Amino acid sequence: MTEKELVEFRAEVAAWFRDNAPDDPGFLLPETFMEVGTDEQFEFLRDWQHKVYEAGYLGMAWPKEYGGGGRPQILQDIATQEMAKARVPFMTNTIGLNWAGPLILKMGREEDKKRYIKNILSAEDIWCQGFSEPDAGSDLGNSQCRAVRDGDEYVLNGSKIWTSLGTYARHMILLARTSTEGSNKYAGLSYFLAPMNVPGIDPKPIQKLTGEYGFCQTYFDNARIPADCLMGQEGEGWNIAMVTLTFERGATGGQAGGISSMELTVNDVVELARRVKRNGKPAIEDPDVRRQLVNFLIESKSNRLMGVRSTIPALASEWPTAVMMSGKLRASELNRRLSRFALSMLGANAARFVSDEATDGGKWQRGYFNAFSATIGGGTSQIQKNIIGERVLGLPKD
Amino acid sequence: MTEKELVEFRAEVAAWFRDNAPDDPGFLLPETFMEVGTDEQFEFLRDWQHKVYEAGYLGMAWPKEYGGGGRPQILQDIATQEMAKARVPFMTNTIGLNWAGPLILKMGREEDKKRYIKNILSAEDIWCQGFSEPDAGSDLGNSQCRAVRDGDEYVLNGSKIWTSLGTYARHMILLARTSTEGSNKYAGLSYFLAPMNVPGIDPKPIQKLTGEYGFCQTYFDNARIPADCLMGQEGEGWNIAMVTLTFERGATGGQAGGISSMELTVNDVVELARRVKRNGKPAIEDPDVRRQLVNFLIESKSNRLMGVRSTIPALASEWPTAVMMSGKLRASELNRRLSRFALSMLGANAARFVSDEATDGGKWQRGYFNAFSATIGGGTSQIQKNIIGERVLGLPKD
Amino acid sequence: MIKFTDEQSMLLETAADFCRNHGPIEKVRASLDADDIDRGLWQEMSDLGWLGINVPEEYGGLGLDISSIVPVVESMGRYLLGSPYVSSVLVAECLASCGSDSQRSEWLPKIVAGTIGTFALTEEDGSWVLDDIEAVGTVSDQTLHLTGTKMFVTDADVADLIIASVKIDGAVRLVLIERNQIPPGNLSREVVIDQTRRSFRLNLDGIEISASQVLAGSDLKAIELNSMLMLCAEMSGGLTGVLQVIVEYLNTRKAFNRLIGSYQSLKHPSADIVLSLEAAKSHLYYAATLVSDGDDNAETAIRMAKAQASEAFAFAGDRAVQFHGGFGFTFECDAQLFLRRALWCQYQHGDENYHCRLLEPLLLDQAV
Amino acid sequence: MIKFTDEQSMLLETAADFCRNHGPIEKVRASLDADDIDRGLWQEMSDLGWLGINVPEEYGGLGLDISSIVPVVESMGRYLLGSPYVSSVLVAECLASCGSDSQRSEWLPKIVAGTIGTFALTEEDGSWVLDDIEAVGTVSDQTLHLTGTKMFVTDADVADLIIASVKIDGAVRLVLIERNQIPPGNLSREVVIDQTRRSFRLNLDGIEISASQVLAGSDLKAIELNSMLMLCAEMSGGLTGVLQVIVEYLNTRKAFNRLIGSYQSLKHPSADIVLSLEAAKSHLYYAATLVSDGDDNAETAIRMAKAQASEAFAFAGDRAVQFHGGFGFTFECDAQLFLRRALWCQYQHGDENYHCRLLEPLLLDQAV
Repeated sequence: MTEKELVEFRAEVAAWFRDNAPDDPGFLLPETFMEVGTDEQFEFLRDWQHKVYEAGYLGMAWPKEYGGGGRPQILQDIATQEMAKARVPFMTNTIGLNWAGPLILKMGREEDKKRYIKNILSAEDIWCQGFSEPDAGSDLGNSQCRAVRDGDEYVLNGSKIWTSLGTYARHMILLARTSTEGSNKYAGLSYFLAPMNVPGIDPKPIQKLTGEYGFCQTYFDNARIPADCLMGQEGEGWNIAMVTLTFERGATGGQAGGISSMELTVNDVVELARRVKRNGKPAIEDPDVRRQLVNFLIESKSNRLMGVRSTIPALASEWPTAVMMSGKLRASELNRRLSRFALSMLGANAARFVSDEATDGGKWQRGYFNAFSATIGGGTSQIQKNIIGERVLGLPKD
Repeated sequence: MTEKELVEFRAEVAAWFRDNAPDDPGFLLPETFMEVGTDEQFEFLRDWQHKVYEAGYLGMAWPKEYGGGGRPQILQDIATQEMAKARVPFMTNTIGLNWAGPLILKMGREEDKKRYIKNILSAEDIWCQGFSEPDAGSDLGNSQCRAVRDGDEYVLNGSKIWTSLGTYARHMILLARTSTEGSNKYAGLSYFLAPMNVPGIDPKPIQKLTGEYGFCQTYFDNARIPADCLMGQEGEGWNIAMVTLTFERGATGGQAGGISSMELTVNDVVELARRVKRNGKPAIEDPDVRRQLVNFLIESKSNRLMGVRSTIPALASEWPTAVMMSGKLRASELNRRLSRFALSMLGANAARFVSDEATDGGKWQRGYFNAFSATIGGGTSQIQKNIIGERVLGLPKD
Repeated sequence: MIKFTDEQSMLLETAADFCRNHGPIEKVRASLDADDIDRGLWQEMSDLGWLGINVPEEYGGLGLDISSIVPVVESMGRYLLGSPYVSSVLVAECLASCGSDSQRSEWLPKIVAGTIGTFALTEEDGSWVLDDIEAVGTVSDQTLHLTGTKMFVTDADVADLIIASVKIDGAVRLVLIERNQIPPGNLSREVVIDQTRRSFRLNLDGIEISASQVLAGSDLKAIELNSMLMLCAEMSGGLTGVLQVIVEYLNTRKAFNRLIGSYQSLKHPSADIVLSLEAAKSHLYYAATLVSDGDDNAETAIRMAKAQASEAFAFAGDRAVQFHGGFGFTFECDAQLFLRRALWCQYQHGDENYHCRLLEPLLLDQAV
Repeated sequence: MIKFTDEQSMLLETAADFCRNHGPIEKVRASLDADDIDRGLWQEMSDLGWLGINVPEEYGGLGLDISSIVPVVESMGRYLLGSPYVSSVLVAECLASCGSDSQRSEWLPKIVAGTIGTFALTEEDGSWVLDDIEAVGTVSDQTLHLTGTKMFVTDADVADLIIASVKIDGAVRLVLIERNQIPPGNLSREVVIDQTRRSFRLNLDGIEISASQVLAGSDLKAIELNSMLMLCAEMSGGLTGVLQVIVEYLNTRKAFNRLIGSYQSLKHPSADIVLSLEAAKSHLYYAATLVSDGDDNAETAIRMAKAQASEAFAFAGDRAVQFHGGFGFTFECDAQLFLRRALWCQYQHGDENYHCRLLEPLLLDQAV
């Protein structure tokens, strides 16, 4: 496509989002798919994703025959960028769009692609994820949830935790143990595209530290799922999970596109500083606030520039994997500190919580609490630093 | 003694130090006994200690029969306080006054007391310390330096490191291995009051990161010392070393008194901020400097108040050993950060080093570099935090 | 430099026992966002005489100074107890110093007996400068007509008297509002971060009080400093509580086959936290001593204590959540209770940045 | 957003090889506080054409812009090489933009051929504001009489020309002082923290130059920003160097029977350092790109880069000493060489506090 066509397309998308951005629903929206805690929030977000898909701005580069747009990836990238700029709500079927969908397109059977892809895009079928377990810690290899073959079914027993959208999901990507033998703990794991509406599968909402909901612990009690839910072969679960995680990290392409969270930027906080008062004066005039904002602006600029620079091979550092391996650590810790800092600009009103009287409905306080989901989930920040020390710098293991 | 007598005594001491404080020698003095790097520094400091002892303000509470003052400890405490207030140079024979002397008084033989104590006070005999070894890390139990009994002598082989005043010392408190057998590595260690002027003992100055000297590595090459240098029995070395270390930590009384370093205080840095320019303006007017100074003032106040509060049993926290176990960590890290910060107030002149053109002759730059001796020596700050985590909080070992 | 009398020791011991007994965390959880205060707890406190500790003997109190309350409040903070205790005690302190003879005679004996008092000082912009207000009292005849809105009025629904700040003829004055003078509908519950607090918005519009309900004095600084001393006590106790939660988990939970407390990335920050607790406790009792002595440096000591503890407790709360991993992200984990308490305390009467800036002239611009 | 041409890539590769070959640490150590620069090294740099990279082609240079120097200086920083390279290149840049035709024709070809240039800008109070000076030039007839004192004039003893800032008729102007115009005794060596630097105090009193030696322009800001870009390049290289030293030691030294790199208290700060290096390198090449593009945001990018790298490199140097334990405390350990370099770079042209304050209006007070 020509540069001109791209520019025109960008303008078209921008206009569409400007014209179609949903009105304020009158309740505080979640900022990521992990924070969908009420039916009204869920329905609002599902409808919005559906509308974006219908407009053609989601899954644009996915194959046409399965419901995608069949167009160049660059168009989806532009649409995603404009979606972010327009600051509209995120695409709520995140697990489907970014994990399950790309995986099915890459490794799934033809029938899976036909069956699942379109409904992932339209938000008709919500997907959830069943990797973590309550007592397994950060190592997925410790998964104990069992799947035992019985005729043309698998019988599931055990539980999975941090299942976001668990109560709304129709399918789950599930890592379960089909064997306790094998050369190592990874060998007995298998991967399933499991239905959720089956007797014996029970997602129980977990109350978060915010007091809200958004995650479940999903219990399996002799739940029977069809044997053809197995993806690949028995025992290949670990490898397929690793492929899935590369989609999570965004290291490879293939996702449907669309924003998956309302990313908090430093500019949002600068904007907040302009309109709130800390101690009777605009926060932006407070010397401590100013200094902190500059530090945050430098830090977020660092993160953006790292991504750019690391794509230029001649400018790689002596530790070329550092940027890639640290993305989650940098983003999640910045987000935690940034939302924490935003609070401090509110003076005494920092001590409010989600309510009409709170600044922006309490999103800053809630945002700080929710920020821990990323500094903890997917390997805590402490584990991330170990990984950087060991895999990037080559330091010895603990 | 009455309160009135104490007040009078304090005035008398203050007056003496005011009248007798030595003139600026024309060269930059060291700030601790570990930094004595030149003969002129050493001689100046030795003479000064001698003068203070002659005036009666050192070892005041040590027994009269060995050269002490035989007076109440409170008087020495007052004298030490006034010495600190007068900001006169420190008492350079630190190992003798604070480690070897108290140890000999507590555990030594009568003949040792008679032989050593007075000359420790008068600085006639300088003492040094031989505990650490180059490859032993922080665990003294790994000491390899050998002492083999041969008739009425011990034959020493090996080396000790961080021997301050090594080239000036007449005696060393030495931890050496008399046996490689025994139930554990600590059992084979013995303790010596060793002479330094013996063939085969060779203290070689180590150049510090400042470029100056102050420590030695002391080599023992078939050096023969009299067998009666052994303190206690063979194999008791570890225990005696532990007693010595309690004197180092100042946890028990018994030291001769007198200041052993020119302690850097936050007030010194505030005073510096008043008289130097950072970027053309008095540093004290710079908002970042002001904020930092307040933080340091709070931190140093914390340290002082902790010491006071921890003596009130009713106000002990649930971790009552925290204050005592953290003294070195808190003081040494504050000192490192404080001297580092002081540098930053000097603008471009921060980049000078010891010379006439540097602010205060370069003591701030040198002070920062020398500050690492305490964050590293005697167990690094990292080890100190382990100790607090494990022994104070009861967390598991690494 | 730090004084602690036998009397205070005894009080501390009683308070520690009392709060331990009343402070199992299940009880605290049951009280979150409750419609009423724990009346039984309140009665017991009153029976113990705690509401009269700082009330002059002539009004039935013990006649000790406000700093004697510190060990009691610290113990409450340790177990996250919520009650109108601090506000009532501070109201008594304010009445004793700023009230008229008749106001003192009327109210102090009642407070000793369990009458609840609270303050209405903060306004919508959340300013920590107490005389930076817009509420107004207009006198006509002997009646004072109030207008304006107050925020963060704790336990306002159960308070028998509320001391509010309003501008009368341009000057900030304190007025005493009685419960029956507040029209229904003028109070609305606020959602605050610390769910052990019961906080209200008080609309002053339409409230009319007698001109005799204006307090003689209006020492806002005394209110600020006394409140801060109490917050420091709560924070010192809270730091102890949260560190216990951390240490217990670090000694129980395993990851990669090791107790997580063995990892330096958790162990070392925990060491930092215990040292910050030791500092907070020390600043607290030093400040209490200076207050008790009427020392001019009490302001400096209190602001230092508030700045240090605010930062330390908020850090500890944040790390407590993080160190609990996935469990830390749940409402069920107690770490969040302490984090919420820490944030409340930090943003009442000014955070560390605010106080450090106020300390600059006190510490740096005077002759050394 | 970040551009890096093939030309620059080739230069980087050559520079990296060259500096690696000239940079064994023993050679650097031998050069500390040396009486003369390494003449052989200088000749080789000159032979490689490095002194003409940013000199217009008409004067024998390559005609590239100053940002093309960045990879060369970064490589030098990596191995702690010391030389008058940066000052000479910056003098050429300054002459090219501020010099008269005749000044350019006279000096630029010489610099390309190896003539050494340096600046005399800073004065005794160490101010980073370059027009905050007291040195004066007084014109009488066609002679300019200079008075005042300059500090941190690097390699002044071997420089053939020194560009100094002085006030003439109240305005800050740049003047070009030739080596033979400096009376003996007007130069004295300074003791500076980075021993790879050869720094001098220049007494201007008694120096007389021709009025034609005043530069036409006096763009101090360009000098400041270009110098800072070079400092950022040195710091990015230095961060790489010091991290290598740290990693090597952490993978070799044991304590309590474990390699010390296995302890999280050393491993995690090392992870922080590598991320700060990645950031520094990214800010550096972004700033270089904007400089090359003549983008208005170059100032912001350079100040950000300087602030970030100053803090990061100084932190890394400090930790490098600490992590080496007892060995770190010795002159023999290379950690101190990097720490000293870091402190020099941090305090030339302003540290992070200085630049962050200057960034405030640039970043916060404009329309979003």
